[in-house]
Parts: sequence; C-alpha cells; structure tokens
Amino acid sequence: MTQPENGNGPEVKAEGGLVAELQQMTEAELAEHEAEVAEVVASDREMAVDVGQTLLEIEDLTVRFGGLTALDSVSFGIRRGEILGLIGPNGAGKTTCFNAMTGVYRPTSGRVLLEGKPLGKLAKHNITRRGIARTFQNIRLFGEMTALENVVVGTDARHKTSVIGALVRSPRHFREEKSAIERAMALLDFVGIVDRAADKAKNLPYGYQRRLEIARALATEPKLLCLDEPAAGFNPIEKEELMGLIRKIRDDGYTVLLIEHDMKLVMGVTDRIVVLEFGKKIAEGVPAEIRENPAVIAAYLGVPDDDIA
Amino acid sequence: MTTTTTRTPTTTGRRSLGEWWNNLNRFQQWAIMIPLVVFIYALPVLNPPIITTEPGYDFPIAMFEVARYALIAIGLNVVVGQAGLLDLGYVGFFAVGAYVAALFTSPDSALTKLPFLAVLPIAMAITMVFGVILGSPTLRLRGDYLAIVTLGFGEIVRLLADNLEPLRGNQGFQQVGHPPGTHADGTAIFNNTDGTPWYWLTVTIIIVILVLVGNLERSRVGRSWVAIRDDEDAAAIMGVNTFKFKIWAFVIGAAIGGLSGALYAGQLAFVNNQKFDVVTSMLFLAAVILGGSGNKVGVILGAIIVAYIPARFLGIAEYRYLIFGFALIVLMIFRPQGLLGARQRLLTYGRQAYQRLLGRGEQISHDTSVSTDRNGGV
Amino acid sequence: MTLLELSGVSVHYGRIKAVSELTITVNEGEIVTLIGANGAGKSTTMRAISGIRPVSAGTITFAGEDITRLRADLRVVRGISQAPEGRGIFPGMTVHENLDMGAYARKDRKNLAAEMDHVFELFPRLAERRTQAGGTLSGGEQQMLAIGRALMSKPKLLLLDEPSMGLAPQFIQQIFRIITEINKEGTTVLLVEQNAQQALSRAHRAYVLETGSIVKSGTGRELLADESIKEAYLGVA
Amino acid sequence: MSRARFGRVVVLAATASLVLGACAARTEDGGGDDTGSQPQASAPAQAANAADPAGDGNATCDAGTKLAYAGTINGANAALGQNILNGVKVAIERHNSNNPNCQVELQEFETEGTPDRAPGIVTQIVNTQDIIGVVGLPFSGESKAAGNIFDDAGLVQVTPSATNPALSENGWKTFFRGLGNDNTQGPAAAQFITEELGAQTVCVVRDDSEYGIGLANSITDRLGDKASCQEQIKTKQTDFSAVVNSIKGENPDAIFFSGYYQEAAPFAQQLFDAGVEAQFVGPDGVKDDEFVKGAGDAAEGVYFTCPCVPADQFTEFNEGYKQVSGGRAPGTYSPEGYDLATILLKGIDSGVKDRAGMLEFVKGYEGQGLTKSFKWNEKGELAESTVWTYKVENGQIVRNTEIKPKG
Amino acid sequence: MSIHHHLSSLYLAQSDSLISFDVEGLIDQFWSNTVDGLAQGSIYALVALGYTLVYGVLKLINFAHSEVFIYGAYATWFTFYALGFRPGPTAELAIFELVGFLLLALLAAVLASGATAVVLERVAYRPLRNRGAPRLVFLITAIGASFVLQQLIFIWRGGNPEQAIRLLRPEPVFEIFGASVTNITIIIVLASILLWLVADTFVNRTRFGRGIRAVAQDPDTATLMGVNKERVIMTTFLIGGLLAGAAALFYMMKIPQGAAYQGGFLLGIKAFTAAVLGGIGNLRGALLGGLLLGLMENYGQSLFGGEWRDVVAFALLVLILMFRPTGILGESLGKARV
Repeated sequence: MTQPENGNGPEVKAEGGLVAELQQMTEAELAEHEAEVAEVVASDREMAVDVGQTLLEIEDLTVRFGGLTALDSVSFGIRRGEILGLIGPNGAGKTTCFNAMTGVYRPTSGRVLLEGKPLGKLAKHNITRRGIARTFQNIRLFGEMTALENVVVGTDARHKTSVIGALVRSPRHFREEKSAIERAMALLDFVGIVDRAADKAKNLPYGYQRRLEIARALATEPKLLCLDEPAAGFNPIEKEELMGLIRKIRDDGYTVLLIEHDMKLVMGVTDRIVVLEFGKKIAEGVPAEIRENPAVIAAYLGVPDDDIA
Repeated sequence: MTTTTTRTPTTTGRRSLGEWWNNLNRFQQWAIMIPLVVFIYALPVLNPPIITTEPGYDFPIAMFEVARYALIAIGLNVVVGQAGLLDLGYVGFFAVGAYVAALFTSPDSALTKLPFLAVLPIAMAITMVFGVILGSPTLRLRGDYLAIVTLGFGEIVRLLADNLEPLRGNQGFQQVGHPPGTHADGTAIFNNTDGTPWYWLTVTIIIVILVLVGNLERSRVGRSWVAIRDDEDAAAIMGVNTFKFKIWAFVIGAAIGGLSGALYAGQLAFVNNQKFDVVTSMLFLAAVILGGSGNKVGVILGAIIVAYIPARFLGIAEYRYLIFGFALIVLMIFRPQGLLGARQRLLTYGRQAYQRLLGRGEQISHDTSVSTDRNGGV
Repeated sequence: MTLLELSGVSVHYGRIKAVSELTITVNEGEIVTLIGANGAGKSTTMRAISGIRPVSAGTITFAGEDITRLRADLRVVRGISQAPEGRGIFPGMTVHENLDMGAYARKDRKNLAAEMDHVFELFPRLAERRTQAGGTLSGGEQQMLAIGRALMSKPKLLLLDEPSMGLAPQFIQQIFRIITEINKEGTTVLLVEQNAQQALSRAHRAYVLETGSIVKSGTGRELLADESIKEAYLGVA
Repeated sequence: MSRARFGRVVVLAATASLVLGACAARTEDGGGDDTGSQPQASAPAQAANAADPAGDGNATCDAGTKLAYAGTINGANAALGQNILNGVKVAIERHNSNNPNCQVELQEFETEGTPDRAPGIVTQIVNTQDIIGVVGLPFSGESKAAGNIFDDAGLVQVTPSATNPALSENGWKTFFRGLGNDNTQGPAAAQFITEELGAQTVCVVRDDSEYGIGLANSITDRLGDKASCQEQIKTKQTDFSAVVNSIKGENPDAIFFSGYYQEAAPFAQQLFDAGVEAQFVGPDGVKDDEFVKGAGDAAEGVYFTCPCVPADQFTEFNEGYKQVSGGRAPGTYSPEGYDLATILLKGIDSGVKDRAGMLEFVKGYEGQGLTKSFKWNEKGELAESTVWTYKVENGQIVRNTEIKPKG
Repeated sequence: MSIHHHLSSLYLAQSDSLISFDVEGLIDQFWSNTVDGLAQGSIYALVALGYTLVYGVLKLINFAHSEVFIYGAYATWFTFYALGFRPGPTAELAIFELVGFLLLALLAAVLASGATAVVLERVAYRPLRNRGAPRLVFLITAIGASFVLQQLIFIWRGGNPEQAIRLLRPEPVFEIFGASVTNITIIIVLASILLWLVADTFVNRTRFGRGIRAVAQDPDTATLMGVNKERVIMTTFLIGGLLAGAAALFYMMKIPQGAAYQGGFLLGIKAFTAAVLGGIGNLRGALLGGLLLGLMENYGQSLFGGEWRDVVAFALLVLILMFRPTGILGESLGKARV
C-alpha cells in the first residue's frame, strides 16, 4: 500500500512523503487509499471459530487478592466479529477481568478459553501470541521509541527472527523487517497518526498516544482486541472519532472487547454489553436491554434515594 | 507538504547535528565516515600535540586504553543502556575474560597453551556461560535488586580470583599471549611496549562489534530490549519474551566484557587479582552513564572521558574517582540521560519508511515543544 | 460565606493539561459535588485542593487565605481534610492507628478519645474492628475508615473522592446517609462522585466537569432535572 | 616489596632507636632516649668505604644526562615511593652540588604502583632517550608487567624494594635488585626463630599477596616439621577472629606473620587480646613504626627480620635526607634508593654516556654502599645479602642481630 | 531448572579440589564463633536498620549508607585523638573516665553519621525526588555519592586505615561452653539491642514514628493526614545515620583499625545483605538478619577457611535475592506489626 513500488496510490513524488500526498488527494482517492490501508491492516490469521461463534469464553472466573474478592465467579463469552462492552462502576472488577485474561493476574479459580482452548498458565507474551492484544487504561507506550517503532514491536510478536539471525541478518530477518515496516506504516495510517510516525512516543499528543496504543495492539494481529478505557480524557469530538475507529477496526475483521465508562460511547458502539458490579456479573445483553435493566440502573446509573428530603 | 515543512524543527546543537547526519544520503555519510575512520586509526601514529598524553604517559598505550574502555562501554551499554538492566558487577565478566586469556596462554598456567587469537572466542564463550549462570536465576529481580546481585556476583568473582590457588592471586600470570606476527628484527608486533597494534586491533574489533550490535539494534532483538527498558510489563503484553531477551542482553554484554578482558590481559601480558574490584566496575558504569546510556556514540564519548582524562592530566589522576563521583551526582540531577541522551534506530528499513511517510530522514522528535492540537492532513 | 474558592486553576501532568482554568466556590455548610466522566479531572481537582498536586495557574483560597502554594500537610492544619480516591488506608496499621493518623496534624490532642468515639458512633462497624489491620478490612469498611479518619482532624472542609467506588449498594446508601449527617453536624463537604444520581440528590450545589473544564453548574435539583445531564451521566435518555 | 601495601610510612621510622654499645653514641633527633641495653650486632655500617655520590668532584658529563625514578609518588601507596624517591634525590643533589661539570637531571614518573598503569609510563621512559638509568618499580606486580619493556630497550632498572624471587627468573638483562629477595629472608627467618628464639612449633600465617605467599613458602620449607600450622588471611582484613581461634587451639611457640604491617598490627593485637602467648615475628613488610602503633599492647617484644640494614647510623645520609624531604627522617628503603642512585651516578661519572654503557657498568659494578656491598650475579640478584633482626622495645624498633646464614 | 542443576554441580566440582571443608573446626569453634558472630551481627543489625528505614520509606537502596557509617568511625577515631589518646598501648582509665570518653565518642559518631546522612539526603536525593526521577537514577546517584564521600576521606587521610586507638581492652568476663565472652562483646550486643529497641519503639509507638510508617505505606495519603513528608524523609535518614554512628563506635571498639576510607563498603554491603535477609523495610528483619548473617559468616569461615568469609556473605546475598527476595520476615515497614 504505502511503498511507492506498490504504486496504486497517486504517483505524487511530493517532498513531504505520504503525509503530503494524503493532503492532496481527492475524496475518491482518499477512499481508495483507505480501502488499501484497511486491506493491509486486516489480519490474515487462521482462526478456529467462525464469525458469530464464541471466540473467547470466560468460565467462572474468580480472582482474589488477600481477603478481597475482585472477581467472583464471572462467566461470559465474546463472539467473533462483535464489539463487546464491559461496564461497571469503578472498582467493579473490569480491569481485573482484563488482567486475568491477558495473563497479568492468575485467576484464583475458573478459566479463560480462547477458541475453545484454555489459556492456562501461559506467560504474558504467549497469550499475546495466541491472539489477545490490549491497550492500557494509563497509556503505556515505549516512550523512547518512535511511533513507527512502537508499532513494529507489536508486529514482532508474530515474527521469529532469532538473535543469531538478527546478528548475521538472515534472509528471514530482511523478510520480516520488510513486512513489519509495511504493516506498521499502514497501521499508523489506519489509526490516523501517520504524520507523527518519526516522533518519540513520549512526545506525542495525548490523543495520538491513545491511537498509537491501538495501532500497536493491532500490530500483533490479535484475534481479540481489548481496549481499556480508550476514551479516557477525550472530549466529545475525539470520542466521536474514536467510535468511528473502533467500528472501522471491527469492520476490518477484528473482535473487540471494550471497557469504557462513557455510556454514550458504549451504547453507541457496542453490539452487546456485560455489566459487572462488585466483582459479579449482573447483566448481559444488547445495549437497549442493558439500558432498561433495573439492576444495572440501580448499581451503576444510580437510583434516586427516597429517604433524602 | 506545506504542513511538513513548517513543522521541521528548528532546534540547534546536537540534535540538529544528528538530524543533519540522518538526512545525508549514504554516499555523503561514507564521504565523512571514511576520512574519520582513517583519522581514528592514524591517531597513535600522528600523536597530535595537545591531544597527546606525552610526556608522562605513552600516547599509543593511552589510546589503547581509551579504545579498551570504549569496547567495555559498548558491551555494558547493551546491558544497561539498551536493555535497561543495571549491572554493577560487569567487572566480573571482564575478569573472567582476562583470566581465561591468562590461563590458556601464560606459561604460569598448567593448562594447555593455545594461540591468543583462538583464546578470544573461548574467553567470550566462557564469559557467556557465566552470563547465563548469573542471569537466569537473577534476571527476574527488580531493577535495583538486580543491581545489588550483580554487585555481589562481581565481588564473588574477585574473591575467587583471590582464593582459588590455580588463579594465583596476587602472583598472577606473566607472559600472557598475544596475536602472532613479528617485526623484521624478530620482536613481536604485539607487545606491551607498543600500544599501536593493540589499538588498531581493538578499534577494528570495536567497528565489528558496532556493526553487529547495530544489526541487533535494528532488529526484533534491539526493539525488544528497548521495549523492556521502557516498560517491561507492556513489552511482555505486546508479545516480547522478556526473560529470553534479557538473558541475551546479559550474555552479549558478558561476551564483549570477556573480550575486552582478554585484550587487556594480552596487552598487559600480565594478569593478577588487582584490578577487578567494585571501583573498577563503577568506573565502567560511569563511562556508560556519563556519555549517555542507550546511545552508542554517547558511551564511546563517556569511555573516552573516563579513560583519557586520567592519562592526559596525570596530576588529577588520583582525584578521578572523586571527579567521576561528583559528575554522576550532578548529571543525575540535571541531565539523567547523560551527555547524549538515549538514542537508537530500531528499524532495518526505518530510513526508507520515514522517507516514504514524511519525506525526510528519520527520527525527528520534538522533545521541547509538543503541540496538542491536531495536525490536518490525515 | 465562601469557604473555598478556586479561580482559574489549571493542573498539568507533564505536558498534559488535566484541569483547565477551573473556577469553583464552596460555601460554608454546603455539600458541593463535582460530577463527570472518568478522566474529566475530578480527582485532579481534589488533589490540587489538598495540595498533593501543584497547580500550574490560578489561585486557591481557603477561609480567606491564599493557599495556592501552601504545603499539603499545612493545609490539613488549616482545616482541609480528604478521604482520597481508593481510600488510602494504611494497610499495616490497625483501625485505631489509622484513625490516630487522622489526628496527626492536630495540636489539641485532649479530646481525641471523645472524637474517636464519635467516629465509632457514626461507623459502628469500625468499633468492632478497632484492632484489625486496615489492609484486612472489606472495601466498605475501608471507605468508612477513610471518612472517619478524615473527620479525626476536625476539618472545616471535608473532601470526599468517590466514596461509593467499588461498594455494594447497601454500603453506598449508608455512606451517603452519613455524609449528609456529617454535613448537618457542620462540616462543609466537597464530594466527587460518579454515582451522579446519589451525589446530585444529596448536594446543595454541583458542577459538571468534562475534559478538565466546568461545563455546567447549578443546584443539585436543577442538574438532576437537566436533560443533557440525564443522558450523559444518569443513563436516562 | 612486592605489593602496593605500603602506606604513609611516617616520619618516625628512623628516629627509632639508638644504640650505645659498641659504637659511639651518635644520636640523632628525638633520639637521646632510652636505648636498648642488650648487646647489639656489630658493624652498623656507614662503612668508611661506602660509595659517595659526590665522587671526586671532577666528573664531566653531557648536559641533559638523565636518570629516572619510576614508581608510586602520590596516592595510596605514596609513602614507600616517597622514601625511595627522596633517597634518590639525596644522591643526585650530593652529586650535582659537588660536580659542577656534571649536572644529572632526575625525572620522576608516577606509576601508581599498579600493573596496568606501569607499561604506559615505562614506555614513556624508554622512549625518552636521554634517560640512561632508572631507579624503580618498587612493587613486584608492576615490575612483572613492565620489566620486559626495560629489557627490550636495554635500559638498566635497579629496584630498591621489589623482592619477589620470580622477577629475576624472567631472563631480563636489565633487571637488578638492590636487596635480598624473599628467598634469602625466609630461611634466615626460619633459622632465627628456631635457633635464636628456640621455637619448636611455629605457625606461619600468610596474607594473600605475592610477597606474603612467596615468603611463607620459603620459610615453611626451611622450618620443615617445625612449621606446625599454616593459616591464611587477606589483605585489608581487619577481623581475624577465625584465625585467632584456630591458632589458640594450636598453641605454637612462635608465629611468623608473612605479610604487611597493616594486617599484622590488628592481627597481633587480636592474638594478644585472645591470650595467645606465642612469640610474634614479622618480616620487613611488618617492620615499621606503624606496626608498633597499630598493634598497641601487642607490639612490645615482637621481632622482625629484614634484609635492610639499620639506617640509624647513617648520619650524613640522614641529614641530607631531611633536607630534601622537608624534615622527615628516612624510611624503609630510603638508603637503598640512595645507594642505587649512587651506583648509577658513579657510572655517569665514569664516562658512561648511553644505556648500553650503563648496563655494562652496573653488571660489572662491585663496591660498598651504605646498606651493603653491591655485586650482582648474572640474574641481577645480589651476590650476597644480609638479613638483620630487629625488636620492639619500649615502643621503639631497635636493632637486634645480624643473621649469619648457615648452609 | 537445568541451569540451577549445573550451577550446583559446578560448585560441587570445585569443592572437591579447590575448597576444603573443615567440619571439625566448625564444631570445635562453634561457641566462640557464636559469641563473636552475635557481636558482629549486632553491628550489622544497626547498620541494616539504616538501609531498611530508608528503603521502607523511599524504596531506595541507599548505597552511600556505608559511607555514612564510616564517617562515624572516623569521628570516633578523631574524638579519641582529640581527647589526647594516641595509637599504641591501651590506656588505663578509671571507669567513669572510660564511660565519659566513650559517651563523648558516641555523641561525635552519631552526630557525624547523622549529619552525613542528612546532607546526603538534601544534596543528592531531594533534588531527584522533586524531579520525580526513576529509581535507578537514585541508585546511580547513591553510587556517585558513595564515591565522593569515600574519596574525600582518601584525599584527606590517605589510603591507609587510621592507627588503632583503643580505650578499652577486651577482657574475658565469663565463659559459655568454653567460649570466653569479653566485656566489649557484652557492651556491643547489649547496647545494640537496646538501640534497636529504641528505634523500634520510636517507629512503632510514637506519633512521629507513625508518620514514618504512614509515609512508607502511602506517601500521598500520609500528606493528607498532615504529615510533612519531607521532614519524615529527613528524619528517616537521620535515624539511620544515628544508628550507623553508634554502630561505628561499637565497630571501632571491636576492630580499632576500622577507620579506613573504603572500610565501609564491605560492612555496608553485608549490612544490606542482613537487611534483605531479614526482609528489607522491616525493623525486626534487620535485627534478625544482622544476627543471622554474623553467625553464618563466622560458622562459614570455620567451615571453609577465613578467606572464604566474604564469599559466604556475598553468596548468601545472591541466594536470598534469587530465592526469597522478600527475606525471612517479609518486606514493608508498616507491616512489621501485623
């Protein structure tokens, strides 16, 4: 897509590179370009489950820290191709659930199955390789790397070049570097931050950092992408754009799990919602159902307190 | 296009120099590099006034020491700078390398004698084994605990050199071997009088190591290291096998340390238990930190400072630890990233990619000015 | 009478502006609440008031005194006390010691026992667990302890940061009831809440925060009735 | 001395002791004190025929003729270096002031006493063509690292203090040792301990220095069965409880400490505190006023062996020394430095103009010095050397006897 | 796992040829080693308290604490010197003179060490804290500070230890199982335990101590309680310094040649080992760890030989950090009482 030799884009040899080209594109060219980018970004991993089937299954998941039970026997499934919202008040156990899924915490009991196979005691990096990628509530980029390099680290999860291979620059090294760069450039383009590709991540604006995290996670070609409060600190316009991006990701063939507080965003973008409260699942359903669910309203949306004057 | 040109940073000094360099094409870069390398090789022969350490200290030998420190700094930088593992016992690896060289070449040792050049890879291999032995159980530790464990390891190595009879303690090993070759009059080219051949050998090794370390840096491996350094948990969650790459960093650093130890033993032709103490380890670390850990040019600069200054200004040689101690404190307060900050290029095709995306060299980072407003165009 | 006034207060985290030119007043005897989404800057505002987070612009006035640059521990002496987000219980100290910590800054230490008894009256659960380590309490108990501890300094202004966070509904009700009670005893309360329903129905006045700025203010009842608030924060379309 | 162990051997070294007895009372400063009453060895030697750097006053030589001192000057082990350097300076000044037509310049080179620094310095020295003779490399480690450089350049290196026996086994033509090596002291000490002190069981305690190990081996060999126990300590160690406990169990007649005074002092003190009554004997590395002070209560009655000649009677030298040293009295190896510099100056005065000439001159030299009679064998060792014993009395180190080697 | 296996077999292989075991010696000298180990261990424990307190509050390994200690040793020496004592035989003193002089030396030592610790905190660490520097930056600064403090002594006093000045000669007071216990051992052990008790009481029973624990557990919340964090940190360094000063006096009584410019390093690293062994950040752990290390070191030197003593300590450090980094009693200042 972005390499000149691929040559489908406009052949403007502008000094400013792709960024400048993009500015000169017409509406139609832009659409065509975006389609190409989406093509490159789309994962070509083989998956054992079909669209609509359960991709990830959480079974009776319990996590305790000392005396505190953060998650109490929670079960739900995520279907391939959907955007599932996970909501609940602060401290309800959403992030704990997330961390248990991605290997940060070990569940006290219960298990997590991806494509029907338990994740068991896999190390964090192997869980990523199995196909779960995530972003972080408090952004955790590699600050000293450029945006592009951050994304390439994500692609490395799928690569196999060994230390020796890198030392002597084996053919595989070149092959993988080439594909990594192409995919990373496309991803930056996809999330809309290509103009700052060469900047160190720590120097990027906040919104760019959030998007870069998403690009980096997508670079691992996940079967399931988990977004932990991606809209935190965004203004309404930015949130709107983010909703667009999340949909675009889903449309590109990814499955998304979304933790978010902003009800408008959650209601607007998800296909289904799971509600946690106090470590327990209290509801599950499509947004319209959740909105009407009395337990959810009581726990999360708040009930008027009658005994106050 | 207009957007891009207006956003070209207008910073001055070091960064613009770096950018200027990155924006040169390969040919231009070579046109500067080749004369520079020639000059570096010629230094001990030129013995330029002002720079020279004479009278007082033999200049070629001083240059060899500078080069040796540079090699050490490059090795330690892999561990400390790139992978972010604070190693206070690096002198242990250096010592292992020196002793391996002595054991296999000195007539004072009971072991089979081998040619010096064959011993270099053996020294590296054995130090790598030590790296694995130390690294595999300890690399799970937190940063500062790791630092203390490595300190303990360094001391244990030193104490073993003191205590184990076959290592001859203070008596040491004389006539440690050297690379082959003789002058017309039959004397060895590599001897402990003439620093120049040793300097050339070391500079050559440095160039090779720089290329190899550069290869690693611009690969999956280098990216893993920097990712681990910046945020180990995030790296693991992004699919980096952190443990494996930490071990590799440790082992590669160890190998370079062992290599420099063997060169040290060879040039000096004498090894005893005197120079492998914690203080020496700290001096190595000071070279890396002063110059800028995570920056290959920086650590070489740091090594030059640490090794050259005491040779050039013999009067202050006894104050060097005091000076470096102060320098560390002041630096950590005002410029914790070192004289040159961490800086690395982590992509094999980075240059082309940035060229394609932005139409200019690479790595333009606005450390000072960050606009939060959106840039049009995407 | 104005007890606390923030005028034009901005707070930065590094280069990121978390709170932008905030102007808030809290009058003596009021319950004032700040509501807003996660990341809107509520907790940052609280931290700026209690002095843990330096402000980059603006002034904070408390009881007529400019405390913008005053050290955090001295603000406690002036009468600002906070039960922080996440409760901040000292896990290695007993309930008793935690409460004692609340009175750390007080010069007059005569009536401590009586005041501790008062806290135990408000939260009988704590009395039962007096010698238990803070870290072993349940979430609700910890929240009670955090509020009780904040009261031990006899504050003029009590800052409560998300007191309902992670609590079961019965605890939430109880906590809010006690907040009202504390207020009635004469302590001014500034409350940050996500549970907008509860917060607004308890508060005299409220401010709505979005990405670091005030977008709306009014009495609790006004805002409860506001359609856009309902939609954004109450989940009622 | 083979190792960087010497510290600020301070001032008092030679104020030490004074002797009446056989010699006339030639007291020096601080000296008119309680002197030993025991019989002293004869011939304390400012031998009448000792070589005098002043010569006949008619020497001529090229301007710019240089000698060098190489060794530690400042820093941790400075004191020993200063002792030697000042001894050398006395000789040079005496020579130059008496020989207006032959002004020899002394260049000083700082090696810090470490093996890794010496080669860079020594290479500088050999590359300075005007230097035709060197007093130096006080320590054995640095000598090992740099001795071949002198050899390659054919530049005479006379060491006043490096006593490691192996140094003369390298085949270096330019290496000359101005005192007996550890192999001469060990047997002498063994003889002294067993015969004069009559000890039947001796515990040899060595440190981990080359000097300590070498000396311990040589004394142990000679002691044979009488070496009843052997212990090791480390340099810089301060707490010796383990070794003390172990020696207490052995209960030997005598203890020979093969190392330096820095460890010997606390060690002797801790032995004393633990009630060990064995006679404590130390070598030249321990013979120092610092030991006497450091060992506190334990110092009294300790014996030393040393291949060094008692300096207390070298009045003329002592006065000259104080002039160059700013009032300090000579220390260990000051007279050796003086003697060796004198030999090199004699060479210049005899018309030697280059290194080769100097090498030939030193090789063939034979003559009396302050400390001993100098004549070297083909390895650079003294043909004959003497070992003296000393004793601590009333807090002073006093001369005891000269050990006449047997067999 | 296989690497662990190799490691142990490597050590075994060495032990066959290079290291000998003297089990008999270990048994013979068991009690005298025990007595001496307790004295040595008490000193470690006092110094370890400094590491533990600072670590507990700041999560900082104060690498320069060994220099804080050695400044106390020099202060002791100079006090003796200033009082007119000189290297050489131990003076004969009346008991009240002795006690008075020792107390004077104690005062000087704790002041010197305390002041060093406080200056260190203000000059080196506080600027970093204000900048929110990462932990490794603190550690490197600590290393730099350690260098500087060491070299200042070196330049001033030279590389050799100060000559021993001793006010009190060790005299056996009684014997247990054939091992004599000297007056100095008794003083050191009792005084150390007393000081530990004072420190423990201060931290766990007083209002200010509670402030220290609060900062250790949650600095921000502690501030919200009205705790002056900076003052707490300063006080923590000060207490650590004072204890190190006292330890320095005891050390100088035991080893009168202890005032050496690098003399703090080994003792410091061993005290740190003791702190980690007991559980760093834990006051009781410091005492337990100190005593244990003192004992193990002494038994170790009997078993392997004196030259292996330091190896025993360093190997112990590496092993604890590898297998139980939280130590015997676990980490954390605040949790000490739970």
